[in-house]
Parts: sequence; C-alpha cells; structure tokens
Amino acid sequence: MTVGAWICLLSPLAGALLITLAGTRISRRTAGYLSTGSVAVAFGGAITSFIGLLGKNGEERDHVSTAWTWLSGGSYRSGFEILVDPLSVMMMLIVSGVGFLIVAYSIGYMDGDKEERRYFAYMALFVFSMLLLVQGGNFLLLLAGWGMVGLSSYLLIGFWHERPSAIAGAKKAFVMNAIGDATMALAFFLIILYTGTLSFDHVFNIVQNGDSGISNSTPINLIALGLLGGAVAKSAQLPLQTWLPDAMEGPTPVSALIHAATMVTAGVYLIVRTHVIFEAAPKVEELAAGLGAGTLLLAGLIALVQTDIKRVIAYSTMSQIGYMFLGVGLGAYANGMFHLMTHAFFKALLFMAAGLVIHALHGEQDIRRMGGLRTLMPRTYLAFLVGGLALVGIFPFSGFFSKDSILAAAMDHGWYGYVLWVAGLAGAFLTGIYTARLFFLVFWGEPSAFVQEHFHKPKRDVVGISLAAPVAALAVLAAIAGWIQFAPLWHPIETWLQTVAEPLVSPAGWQEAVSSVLAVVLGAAGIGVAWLLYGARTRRVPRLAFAQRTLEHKFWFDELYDALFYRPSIRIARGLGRFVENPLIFGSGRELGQETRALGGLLGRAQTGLLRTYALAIASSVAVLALVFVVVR
Amino acid sequence: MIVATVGNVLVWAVWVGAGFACLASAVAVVSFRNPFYSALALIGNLGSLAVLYLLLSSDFVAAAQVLVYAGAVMVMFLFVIAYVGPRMDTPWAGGPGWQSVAAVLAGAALLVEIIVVIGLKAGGRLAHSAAVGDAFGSPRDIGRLFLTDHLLAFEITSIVLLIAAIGGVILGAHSRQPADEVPSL
Amino acid sequence: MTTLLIVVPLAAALVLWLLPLDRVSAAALALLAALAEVGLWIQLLIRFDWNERGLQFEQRRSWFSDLHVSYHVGVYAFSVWLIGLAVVVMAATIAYAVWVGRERARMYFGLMLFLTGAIVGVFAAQDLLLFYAFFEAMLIPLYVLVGVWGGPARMGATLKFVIYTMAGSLLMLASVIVYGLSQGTFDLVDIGASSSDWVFLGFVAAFAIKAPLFPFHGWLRDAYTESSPEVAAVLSGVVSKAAAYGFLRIAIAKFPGPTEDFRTPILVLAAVGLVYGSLLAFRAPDLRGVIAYSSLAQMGLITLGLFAANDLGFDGSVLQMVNHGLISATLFLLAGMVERRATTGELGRLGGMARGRPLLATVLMTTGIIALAVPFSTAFAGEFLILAGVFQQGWGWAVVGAAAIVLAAMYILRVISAVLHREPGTAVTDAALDLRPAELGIVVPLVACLLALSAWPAAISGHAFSRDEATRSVSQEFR
Amino acid sequence: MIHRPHVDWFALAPSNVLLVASALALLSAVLVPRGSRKPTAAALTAVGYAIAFGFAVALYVRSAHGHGVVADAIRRDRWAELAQMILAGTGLLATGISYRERSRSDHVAEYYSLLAAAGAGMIFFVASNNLMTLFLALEWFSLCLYILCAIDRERLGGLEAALKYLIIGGFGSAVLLFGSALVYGATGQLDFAGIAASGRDNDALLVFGLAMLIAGLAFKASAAPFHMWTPDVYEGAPTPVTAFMSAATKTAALVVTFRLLVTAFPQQAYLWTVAVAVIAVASLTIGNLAALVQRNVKRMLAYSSISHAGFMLIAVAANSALGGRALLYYLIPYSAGSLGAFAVVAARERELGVPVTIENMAGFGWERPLLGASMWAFLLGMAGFPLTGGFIGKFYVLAAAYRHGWTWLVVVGVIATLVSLYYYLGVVRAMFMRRTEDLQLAPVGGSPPTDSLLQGAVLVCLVVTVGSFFAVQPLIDLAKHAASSLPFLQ
Amino acid sequence: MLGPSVAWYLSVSAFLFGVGALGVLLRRNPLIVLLSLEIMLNGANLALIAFSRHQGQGDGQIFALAVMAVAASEVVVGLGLIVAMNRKRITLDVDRLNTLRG
Repeated sequence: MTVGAWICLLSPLAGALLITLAGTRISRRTAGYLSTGSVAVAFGGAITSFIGLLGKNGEERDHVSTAWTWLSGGSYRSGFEILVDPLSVMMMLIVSGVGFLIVAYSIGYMDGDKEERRYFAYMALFVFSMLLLVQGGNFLLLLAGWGMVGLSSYLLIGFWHERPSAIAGAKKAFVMNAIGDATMALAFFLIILYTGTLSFDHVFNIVQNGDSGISNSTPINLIALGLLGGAVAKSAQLPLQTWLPDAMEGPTPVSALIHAATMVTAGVYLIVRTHVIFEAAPKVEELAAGLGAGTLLLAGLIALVQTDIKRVIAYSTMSQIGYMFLGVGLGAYANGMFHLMTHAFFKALLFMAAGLVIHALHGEQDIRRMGGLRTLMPRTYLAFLVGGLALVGIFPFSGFFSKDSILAAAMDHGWYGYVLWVAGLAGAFLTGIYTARLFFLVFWGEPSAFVQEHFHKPKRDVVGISLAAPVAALAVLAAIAGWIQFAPLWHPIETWLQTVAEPLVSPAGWQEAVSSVLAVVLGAAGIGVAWLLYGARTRRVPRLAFAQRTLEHKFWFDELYDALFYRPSIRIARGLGRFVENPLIFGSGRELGQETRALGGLLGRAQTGLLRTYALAIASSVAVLALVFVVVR
Repeated sequence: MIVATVGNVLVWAVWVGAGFACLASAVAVVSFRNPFYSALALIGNLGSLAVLYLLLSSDFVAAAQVLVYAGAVMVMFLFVIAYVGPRMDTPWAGGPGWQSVAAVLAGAALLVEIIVVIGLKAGGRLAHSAAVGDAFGSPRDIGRLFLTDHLLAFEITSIVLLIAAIGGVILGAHSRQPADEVPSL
Repeated sequence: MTTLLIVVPLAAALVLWLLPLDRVSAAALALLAALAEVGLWIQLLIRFDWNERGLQFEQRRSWFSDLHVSYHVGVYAFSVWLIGLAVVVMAATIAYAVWVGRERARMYFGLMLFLTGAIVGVFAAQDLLLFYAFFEAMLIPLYVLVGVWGGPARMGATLKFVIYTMAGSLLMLASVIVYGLSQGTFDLVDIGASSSDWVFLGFVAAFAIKAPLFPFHGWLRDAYTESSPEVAAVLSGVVSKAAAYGFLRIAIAKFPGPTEDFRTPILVLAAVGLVYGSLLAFRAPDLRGVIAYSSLAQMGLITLGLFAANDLGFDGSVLQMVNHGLISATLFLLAGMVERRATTGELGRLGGMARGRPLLATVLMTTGIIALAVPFSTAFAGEFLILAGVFQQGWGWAVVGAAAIVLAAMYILRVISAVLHREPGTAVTDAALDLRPAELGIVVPLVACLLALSAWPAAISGHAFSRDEATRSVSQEFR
Repeated sequence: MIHRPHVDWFALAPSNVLLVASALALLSAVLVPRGSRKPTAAALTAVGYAIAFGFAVALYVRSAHGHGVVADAIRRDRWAELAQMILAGTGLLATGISYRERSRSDHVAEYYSLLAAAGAGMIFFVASNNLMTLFLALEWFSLCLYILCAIDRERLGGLEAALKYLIIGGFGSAVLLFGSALVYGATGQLDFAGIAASGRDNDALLVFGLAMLIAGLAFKASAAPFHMWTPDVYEGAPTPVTAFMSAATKTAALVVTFRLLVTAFPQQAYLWTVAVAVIAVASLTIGNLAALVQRNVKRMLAYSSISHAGFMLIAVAANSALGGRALLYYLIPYSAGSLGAFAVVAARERELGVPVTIENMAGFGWERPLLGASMWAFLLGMAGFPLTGGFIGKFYVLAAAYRHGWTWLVVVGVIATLVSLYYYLGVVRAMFMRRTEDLQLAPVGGSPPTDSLLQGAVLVCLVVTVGSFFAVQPLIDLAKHAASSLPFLQ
Repeated sequence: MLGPSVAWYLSVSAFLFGVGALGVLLRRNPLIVLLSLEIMLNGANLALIAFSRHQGQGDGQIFALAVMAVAASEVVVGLGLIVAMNRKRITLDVDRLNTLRG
C-alpha cells in the first residue's frame, strides 16, 4: 500500500512538471485535464492504501517507507520518507478527493483565462505539497510540505498578478506563514538538540519515556509553542489570522481548495499528529483550545458585517477551524478530524456555490448588489442551502454531527472546558446569523438591478458540467457525510484513529445530548434573527457605530501589526541606510584614503626643489644619526 | 733636548699660523659675495693646508696639493669664473629663513659632535702618534704604495680623471651643429 | 588531475592573449575551455573516492626549498563541491558574456579564464603561500574586469574593492609569514595547529573582508552594482566562497584555540550582518542592490554555520556555500537580462514583466523561491542545518537566523513582485522580449542544479567531510 | 725593489671589458662618420655588457670560495659576481632602451661610452673591498651619471637635474669620505676585514665614521631621509638614463652597503641594524606617501623606487644569510620591473613628445597591448602581487625581518605595500580604464616607428619579472651561494 | 712628534668640513657651492693625512691624493655644467633651479 501512497504523492507533482515543461505545446483545456487526471490518480492511490490499511488490524497500520536520505548533517539524518497510517490516509483521502472535485470544477471556472496552464500547474503543485505535508514521514518533511503549501498558496492567491491587491494578499499570506515556519523550525532545532533526530516515532518515544531531559517543562513547552505557532499561522487562528481574508483575492476554486478544505486545516492535522508533544505540554494544548475558541468568536463577529461573499465564507472558515482547534486542544482528536472532514465538504461546497454565483455575475462579489438569485439559479440555491445548513449544524446535515461532538467533548474538561463550551455555543449562534444573512441577501428578495443586467446562465457544455458536477457531488457529501459517525452511538472514525491518537476525553451521553440540542437551538435562533433582519426585513439592522467600525476593521489587527512590525522594520532599514551604511561603512574608507593623500601632499611640499633643503636633510640626519650612535654605543 | 723644545715651539708657531690662515680662508671662501675672491681665498686655504701637510710630514701630498690643486684646478676655476663673468646678481643666501637657521644648526652640530668625539679620543690614543722615519710620506714611499697596495686605486683615479675630461668636453664644448637638426640618441 | 583543473583555463587564457583571434573564435574558445573545465570536474567527481578520508588527487613539487614552500595541491571532499561550484558558475558567466558579446573579447575572456584557474587554485591549494598566491591572483583579473567593463562609476568601485580586499590580504600575508616560519613549514597539511590570536586575526581579517562580513563590506555595493552582471555573479557567487573556504580550511582548522576564544565576537558580526544585510536588501532601490545585500546576509549565515564549529554547522555551511553560489549567480545573470531589456534595474521602474514572458517569469520565480529558502528547497536544507548547528552554540543565534529568514522572504518577494507583477513599469516596453533560447541555455542549467540539489541536498551535506567519526574539530576531519 | 702584486685579470675582466667598450665607443665618436656613429657605439656598448655578463657568470661559477685579489683592493666572490650579473644585464637592457631616444644632442657616441663606463664603475664598485676603492669607484660611476643626466644640453631639466645631482652627490660623497677618514683613523685600516679585525665595538670615532658611511651609501641607494635628490634627478634625466640609474645604482649601492656593514662592522651590528631598520621604515613611509600624489609618472616611479630601497634595506637590517638572499633575489625582479616601467614611460614619451603624466597614459594599454600588458605586470610586480617575482621578493624580505625577530617591521612593510597599491593601480587604471579620447593631446607625428629594441628590452624585463615567480628555486640558489660568501655571524 | 698632537689637526679638519657644509647649505651661487664642496673634501683630506701620520702608515696619504684627483674631476664636471647653463642663459642661482619639485 506504500506504493499506492507513493503514487498518490508523486502523480500530482508529475502533473505539475508535465504542464510546466509542455508549456504552450498543449492546449489550456488539456492542461486542465492533465492536472485533474493527476489528482484523480492520487485519489486512486489514496484509496488503495486505505484499502491496504483496512486489511490490517489496528497495530500494524503504521508503515514508513523511505526513498533516500534527503538531508544529513553530522550524525543527523532524515530521509525522504512517507508515513502511511490511519491519520495520514484519512488526510490523503480528503485532500485528493476534495482536491479532485475542485480541480475538475476549475476547468469550468477558469475557462478562458489567459494563463490557465500556470493555474493548473500551480493547483497540481499544491495538491502535491499538501499530500507531502500529510504523508511526510518525519518532522523535516512535514515542515517541507508545510512550506510548500504556503508557497503554492502564495502562487495561487497572487495568480492574477496584475492586481496589486492580489499580490499584496499573497505576500501577506506567505510572510505570515513564514513566521509560522520559523517557529516550527526553531521547535525542530530544539528537538534535534535533545534527541538528535526528527523522525516521528523516535521523538515520540523519547518524549513519552521522558529521557534526555526533553520532557522538562521548559523545552517541551517551547517545542509545543513552536509547533502551535506554525499551526495557528497556517490555520489562520489568533493571533496570525489576518492573512486569510486577504487570501480571498485568489480565484474562488483556490479559496475552496486551499483556504477552506485543506491547507488551512493543516494546523489541526499538525496538532493531532504531534499530540504526544502537546500532551506532554498540557498548558500549551489548552492554549491551543483557547485560541480556537477566541478565533471562532472573533471570526463569527466579523463575519456579521462583511459584504464580500467570499470573505464571509472565509471568516466562517476561520471560526470553524476554531472549533477544530478547540476540539483537538482538548484532546478530542477524532472529533476534530471528523469536523475537519465534514468542514472540507460543506465549506468547499459553499465556496464553489459562491463561485457559481460570482461566475454568473461576471466576477461580482459584493452581496449588497446581489439578491433574488433563487429563481435564477435554483440548483445553486439548493446547494448553498445544504452547505449553509451543514455549516450551521442543523440536523441531519454533516455539520451537526461533527461540531456538536466537539462541544460535547468540551463539557468533559473541567471548568476550562465549560468556558470554551459556552464560547462554542455562542459561536454556533453567530454562525447561524451570518450564514443565514449571507443566504438571504444573495438568494432571497427580488433580483437587484445589477443582477438583472449582468446575470447570464452557464451553458450546458464542458464548462457547465465541470462547474455543476462537483458541486452536486459535494452537496451530497455535505448532506450525508455526517452519518459516518454519530457520537455516542457509533464512532468508526474514532476507532480508525485510535492507534494514532488516543482521545483524552470521552463525553458521556447526556453531555452529547445537551450540547447537541443547545447548539441546534442556538443555530436555529441565529437563523431566525437573520431572517427577521434580512429575510423578512421586518426589523431594521441595529446600528452600533462603534461596534460596526470595530468589526469592519476586524478588530484593528492589520493596523496593529502594521504599526508593530512592518513600519518599524522599514524605518529601521531606512535608518540603517542613512545613518550606518553611507556615513560609516562607505565614508570610513574614503576618508582614510583622503587623509593618506593629504599626508602625501605635505611631503610633496617638503620637496621644495631647493638644493639647500636636500643638503640640509642629509646634514641634519647625519648629525642625528652620528649623535645617536655615539651616545648609544 | 733644547733643540727639541725649540723645534716644538717653532712647529707650534707654524701650526698656529697655518691653522688660522686655513680657517680664516675657509670662512672667507664661503662668505665672499664675489666668487672670484672666494676662489682666491680657496687658493690661500689650499696653501695653508699644504703647510699643515708638511707639518704632518707628508711632503709629497703637500707638493701635490700645491701643484695640482692650487695650480691646475684653481686656474681652471678662475678661467670659468672669468668666462661666466662676475655675476653679482645672485644674492648671498636665500630661501626660507628657518632653513638658514636650521642649516647653521646642523653644520654647527656636526662640527661640535666631531670635535667632541675627537676630544673623547684625544685623552686616549690620539695623544701620541706612531714614530715615523724620514722615508714616511716621501715620494718614493708614496710611489711604492701606489704601485703595490693601491695599484687599483691609482688606476681608478686615472679613469675618473679621464671621465671627467670627457664630461668637460661634452658639457663645455660648443655644440657642433645647429640646433634645428634633431638626430635621435 | 587537480593541476589539470588549474592549468587548463590558464593555458586557454594565454592562448587567447597571444593568438590574434577574432571575436567569434575567441568567444568560442573561451566557452569551449570553460565547458572542458566542467567536464574535467565531472571526471573528478566520478573518480573521487567518498569512503576514502582526507586529501585526494594530491600533487606536490618543491617550489623553493629553503623556506619549505612547495606547489602542493589536492582536494578534500568539500573542495570538490566548491570547485564544482566555481567551474559551473564560471562556465555560465562566460556563456553569458559570449551571449552579450563583450568588446575586447580576447582580453575579456582571457581574464575570465585566468580567474577560473585562480579560483580553482584557491580551492585546491594545500600550501599556505600557494593559497595566498592564488587568493591574490583572483584580484588581478577582477580589478580589470570590474574597472574596464563596468558601469559609469566603475573606477571608484574597482579601486575600493581592490584596496579593501588587499588590506585584508596583506594582513593575511603577514600572518602567513609569521605562521609558516614559526611552524617551519608552509604546507597546509603538515603544518601544526597554532594558538596565536594575532595570526588568527590576520587570516580572519582577510576572509572577513573578502566574504564580506558585516562592518567590512564597504566595497560590496559599488562592486556588485557597477560591475557587469556576470562579473558580479562571479564575485558574489564564487569569490566570496573563497573567503568562506578560507575560514574553514585555515582559520578554523588550524587555530582551534583562537576559534574558541573569538567565536562569540565573530558570531555576533555574522548575526548582525545577517539581519543588517536583510534589512538593507529590503530597502535597496534596485535589483542588484537587493542581491548584493542579500549575499551579505547569506555570507553572514554561512559564517554562523562555520563558527558554530560542529558537524551540523560545517555540513550546512558547505551546502549553503554551493547553494548561495548558484543562487546569487543565477540572480545576477537574470538581473543582467532584465536590465538589458528594461535598460534599468530600478525596481520602481520595473514591473509586470510576467505578462507575456512566461519563461522569464518561471525562471526568475523558481530561483527566487529557492533563494528565499522555502522549505523543501536546497537553500532551506542548508539554512536548516546551519541554524540547527548554531542552535547548539546558543538559542539566540538560531532565533536571529530564523528572523532573518523571514526578512529574506520579505525582500525576495518584494523583488519578484516588483519585477514580474503589477502593471508594467515605465521602463518595461513590449520591446522587452521573453528570454531567448540562448539565455535559457545559460540560466536553466544553474536552476537545474538547484532543483537537483533540492531533491537531494544530502548529496553535498552528506559528502562534505569524511564521515567515519563525528569529530568536534575539523582539523582532524581533514586528515 | 718594488714587487707588484699579482693582478687577477679574470676578476677584473667584467669592468675592463666595459672600459674597453667605452673607449672604443668614444673613439667611434671621432673615427666613425656621423651616420653610422650611433649603431657602432651602441653595438659596442651592448657587446661590452654582454661579454661582461658572460664573464660575471663565469666568475660566479669559478669563485666558490671568495677571496680578495689585487692586494685585497677588490674581492672576488659570488656576492659581487651575482650583483655584477644583475648590473650587466641592466646595462644591456638600458642600451636597448636608449637606442631610439629622441635628443638634440650630438654626443651620441659619448653617451654610450659613458653608459659603458658607468656600468664598469658599478661592476667595480660592488667588488670593492676597501674604503678607498669603494670611494673611488663610487665617484667613478657617479661622475658618469652626472654627465649622462646632462648629456642633452638643450634640455634645461637635464641640466638642472645634473647640477643638483652633482652638488648633492658631492655633498654625500664628502660625508662618505669623512666617514671613511674617521674609520681609518679609528682602526688604521682601509680594507673591510681589517676594520672588523682591529675595530673595537664601542669606539666613538669608529661609530661616528660608521654613521657617516651609512649616510653616504644610503644617499646613493636613495633611502629617506637622504632621498630628496631622487625624484628631481629621475624626472629631469633622460628616461633611459633614469631607467638605468633606478635599477643599477640601487643595486650597486645596496649590495655594497650590505657587504660593508656585514664585513667591516660586525661588532657594531647592534647599532647599524637598528639604524638601517629606521631608515628603511622612513623610506617606506615617505616614498609611498609622496608617490600617492604624483601625477608625473617618472616622478611617481622615483618615489616608488625610494620605497623599494626601504624594502631592500629591511633585508639589510636583518643582517643574516636569509637577508642577503632576500636582497639579491629582490633585486632581480625589482631591476627588471623598474627598467621595464621606465622603458614603457620612455616609449610613451616618444610618441607624445611631452612628459608622461598619469592622465596622458590614458588608453595606452589598448593602443600598445604589449607595452601596456608589460607595464601592468611591472607595476603589479612592484606592488608585490603574485605571479610576479616582486611577490616572492617581498615575501623573502619580510621573512628575513621576521626571522630577525622584527615582526613590527613585517607589519610596516605590509602596510606600506597596501599604500603603494593605490598609485600603482592608479597607473593601470589610467592605461586600461580611461579611454584614449579622454586624452587631450594627439601623439606627435602619429605613432613613431615601432621600436623593436625597446620592445625587446621590455619583453625581457617581462620574462624576468614573471619568470622569477616560477623559477624561484634556481634564483634563490644563486642568491644563497652568493650570500654565503659574506661572513655573517650566525 | 713635534708640535700639536693629531687631535688639533683633526679639529681643524672638522672645522673645514663644517664650514664647507655651511657653504653648501647657505650659498646660492653654484660656483661658491662648488668651492665649498672643495673645502669639505679638503677637510676630509686633512683628517686622512693626520690619521695617516698618526698611524704612521701611508694609506691615508694615498687616499688623500686620490681624493684630490676626484675633487678635481668633480670640479671639472661641475664647471662644465655651469658653463653649459650659462650658455643657456640660466641665471647662476641654485635657488632658481626648482622647476623640478613636488
């Protein structure tokens, strides 16, 4: 089955290279097919390895396959190796599966763009990177994939590179992720320092046995913090969340794939993967949960006032990932992963549905200019509805199962858990509001003037199909995928992940029930509120100027970071240039030279050209020399 | 005994005379404004030096001094001075003042140092010199030295003189052709 | 073998100078010689025995016996890689010069080949005086290459460059004399370790200026921006590595005591240079300025790794030397190509070159991405090892390094987007074509090397030093 | 009965041959018609130098054990012979350089005759073994040089230089003479060995005389602070003569200084080593700093020659066999470089017809590739870059200083070299990096006929300069044997 | 020996040397400078002869004779130069000989 995994990993890379090298020799459409095909192959590979694992019982579902020694220094080595175990296979399935649908969708969505080939190459590259991330057999390769997905997300966000905003968003995303990479790298240095290796099982064993002093509070906490830094950067959690909304400058499928389904959830995967370390540093783990809770509230609030259809969904992504962090932070790994999966389905669905809307409206994204699309594009309306309900967590849609189990888990974690639990419920309420707001604004009411003049229906050609089919597929998934695990009754995912990540919490049935009911109720309440405000328009939206502005400025995080980091570094650079580089570094040499020349000039003037001067020089030096000799002798 | 003392006094007297003549003429040479007089003073200087040489019982050198130097060389000097004309226009001395001062200082320093050094020795070995026979400094003696120990020196001297002659010809002679023609060396 | 590597380019240079060839044949001959050099190096690579420890392909003839100076050359494992870097980069730069068509071809190519020989000599010399001779010999052609074929302010630049470097080298000469005479031999293999701080500092001064390290980089900006792109490529790509090599081969290997004593100050300089260079690169107004300061930063990083003085650091540094050599050479050549199209390197007047120029965009993007050490690139591998190594000297260093790497991301992205993205700049017309096939032929090999290394950085980092025991000090490592 | 001493004609052969050549050249001034006067005289001189060189080599081979000859007036040993080789070679090249010199003088034959005579004098000088021969030989070649400076009476610069040189030279030799007198007085000996034998080391007269001797010789070697005549004379004299002086005079003076100090004043080493070291430092400092600001190339080279004197005096100050080796080795590339550099200047002078300044070297390197490249090599050699013998020379000198325990001297030398780079490279810069268009004046009468003799000489200098870097071993062996014939204490 | 000891003669020679030196250092007329040089040489000569007398051996006198010849030749060349310059209408003033300087 490792073979399947290798195929899964490499075929997207092959696709990317093929498209790059082929260049203009192949048509844009072919490029699309190539990339889709390669991802499909990857999915196939994932399935084979999944089946392969199914054939084994719990303990033997852990296979490492090394291709060659990738990096070695001193006695340290790490190979180019992949790890096939339940967790990675699950991620492989999600990534390649959802990836396949979205790439297929792109064929239609990106149709007619000048640089489609580049786009599909990038997409394939991203899928490869994501698979590298989840399959990487050691920390180093994990970090490699980590950086690669950051890179490809940079490339894709900035895909329309004439747009300054796109480039800016791309840069922002990359730099913030680079910060995360840096903290992770530092954590790895610590690991190397203490263990001399970066392969998962060695490190985990050492941590669990607690020898070599790594488990002392300081190093282990620092390591966990470093990892957490990477996780929050990648998953757009507090305090490194600001890049995600700007990332919406990229094409919509990109947002669906990278900034909803796969990459942004890598943080969750990381925590689950390295849960041993986090469990050794419980404080940090709780911090992760706390950050998750904070983010889900923050994002939910901001989402209330966003007017860009994609940004609303982006913020909802942030808050949903907040749930996942909450879950895994409390040790409910299976639940976190479960929500990751369902979220991948319904969030990708939402994005692609939004994509259809945007596509139909010639790239318009402002929801205030939309409305009444229900009649014009009923299927999209349905899809969006499914996605929305799943997002809010209404029974029986997938969100319900995964999200509520996380809340239940929170209840089983002492007072701290309860705090988070409350936050989660509040989040559910907010989710209801903003999702429904978006829904009503876009689809209900009468078609706005803008819509009437710009709307055009997709035709039933390849484009239409490639746009429609994936959405349909995802809608189905979003609707039913939740049934895979129904928390107290049956939990295959938990058992599947048992060997990799033993959950720390096991909520009782009543906790499940309570939180489920409350969550659904609150979600419904949120929808109701939204209906009052936007659907039926019986109430006017309450105006709280300050709150409004705060939310619209996203709690001034961008401004804060600008003032704290960006501007100072610019100013320092300028200052160095003006006060150090030019005067000291360049000046010094020049002045020294001038001084020396001046001395030379002096000597030149002593050379009067007069005989007597020369004779005098001789006579006096003779006198001195002789005197010295006679005295010293 | 008495003869000795008398002779001693006599020699002293001659020495004093010659010595002072020598010094005075030297000062005169460097201080006269007119080179002509300086040249004449130098002749006097050379003469008095010859006397000192005699006192140092080096007769041949004294003779050479008078003949070669005071005779030939100075005559040439006078000729040139006459040829050039008694250029009065050159100022006595000049250049920046501090240089003159420094010059005087340097010269004085040299002088004093040498005399001090000699004084240092005078107490010691310089006091009594080796006794020499009549042959010392005689032409025969000199000739022998010239032909034995210092054969080469003798030869070189002649070479130097020859070269000087050539130089005199080259520099002093009238140019043999009009200046416009430009051959390359 | 080693001698051959040194002599071939020198001989070619002589031929160029002596025979009255026309421009075309001169260029052809030069290119041929450069490629032959690469071929020779590949031979070396193949025939080098990686399990064997110590010096290989050794050759030794007495130069003058009374002071025990000899012509002694040979290659260690890591020298192989540095020589490879040198010959490959020189080949690329010469090819570039051929493509651009420098006037006074015979002189120009002769000098380039001469330079090649000198650099290879530096990496192969196993005798102090010989090393010094080659080290200086590099300067002679560089002086003229910068001064004659450079930009408007070339004269000041070249003079500054030479005076600066000579200031260091002459101190090194003093050190060479003192060291060699006090040890009774000048042979780098036989000569014993010394504990003299002053001698050590003499060497360090030379290398610190050549590299350059932080306060000694006064010559850097002018030399890199005024010289022609290919010469700048050689300067930052290869010549600076000679300095790093010197650190490793002499300063650290032969002066274990002083290395311990002066580690902290040198590490401080390196770290400061790393951050300082990155910041200034972020501020630099033109393409080459950015690359210049980035290479200041990179040399700081390499020095960090070297003076971490542990195996991680050494392996990382050697790897990073090759990486940075290839990267900065490629970047400078690309900068040259961009400047040829836009007639300027000012970032303000560039932009939007990606549109309709896919090849340029792809190559520049790829190189840039590797340059900013995105994980899974060879540069990342090198920096990872270096920082992991220096981390063991103290956490602070690695933190600084990591911060600087984030800065690196910032300035490289700035360059990439300033050149490729946004609306076309004032200097970018439609006359500015995409890369021509010839230009591709020049840069793609370099990029290919980088990608190959990204797939297998251990090729270098695992084969830089003989590996039979992890020694703390390199000096045993060489034996 | 006078029994004349046995005269070792073989030992005298080099200088005698040159004297004969000189005499014949002189005769040709009157016997040969003007048209063929120059070729004859030049050929005679050249042949003379060539034969002298041959004799010097033969002597070097044949005098493994140095001994005094002709009543110990001169010494026949390898020290002298190697120096004579250098001198003869220098003279030969100088003849070649002189051949096409433009001059309004009609004393062509005399010029060559004097050139030969000067060479003879120097060759004799380096062998001299007592104070008298030393003084006389010094005057011998000095007079020749005075006249050579003024050989072209139409050039005021030449006359001025000559008179300055004469007067200051006279002053210097007077000092030297008085010094010899004092030494003679203190020891009663004129020949070096005798002085060493009978001189007590703390004798006031003796050390005083020593001081004056050092001054007189340092004057000839144009070491600071006795150097001030050098730039003026070098600038004023005809360039070929300058070339000859810069190479030959220095060689002779330094070789003799070393021999005198080592042979005659071993007990006073504690005095003169320091003194020479100080003079060396002064020369390095003054020479280099003053050269920085020169625009006239000849003048700049003059100052640089002062600094080189400083370098070689470091070797002298080392007072060791290694020092002697260093000195003799250093002299070979230095002479070649200096001759060559001045030769190139002469060539430029001839095509421009004006004094050569750094400005009007512009573009020269590209117009005359051979000369340009050679000039480059010479300058690099003087700056002590590798691939030229200058590098090895400096290396040896500094090594000698270090062996003597004078690390500070090493540092000084190194710094001096750094300063010197500035002006040497300045010339290279002018030649290669400035375009000819920057040059205001046009060459007179287009480019003169290519001067094959001068170019040949330059080529030889180039070969020596570069070759001495590779063929260190043989040269060092020569120098080693030569130095071994001096009685060093260690 | 009769009369004053050698030291006295030496003092005279030293005095001559010093005065001659002063002449060279101070005077501007090249002729007189030449004469001063002569005086310096003569001072040296006197020293030589005095010492030779003191040592009781003739080398010094030989040296002195040689010096005379040398002095003579210097004078010849010097005078030749002066004549040549005079022919070029150069004022005989060593302080005017400063076109070469710096």
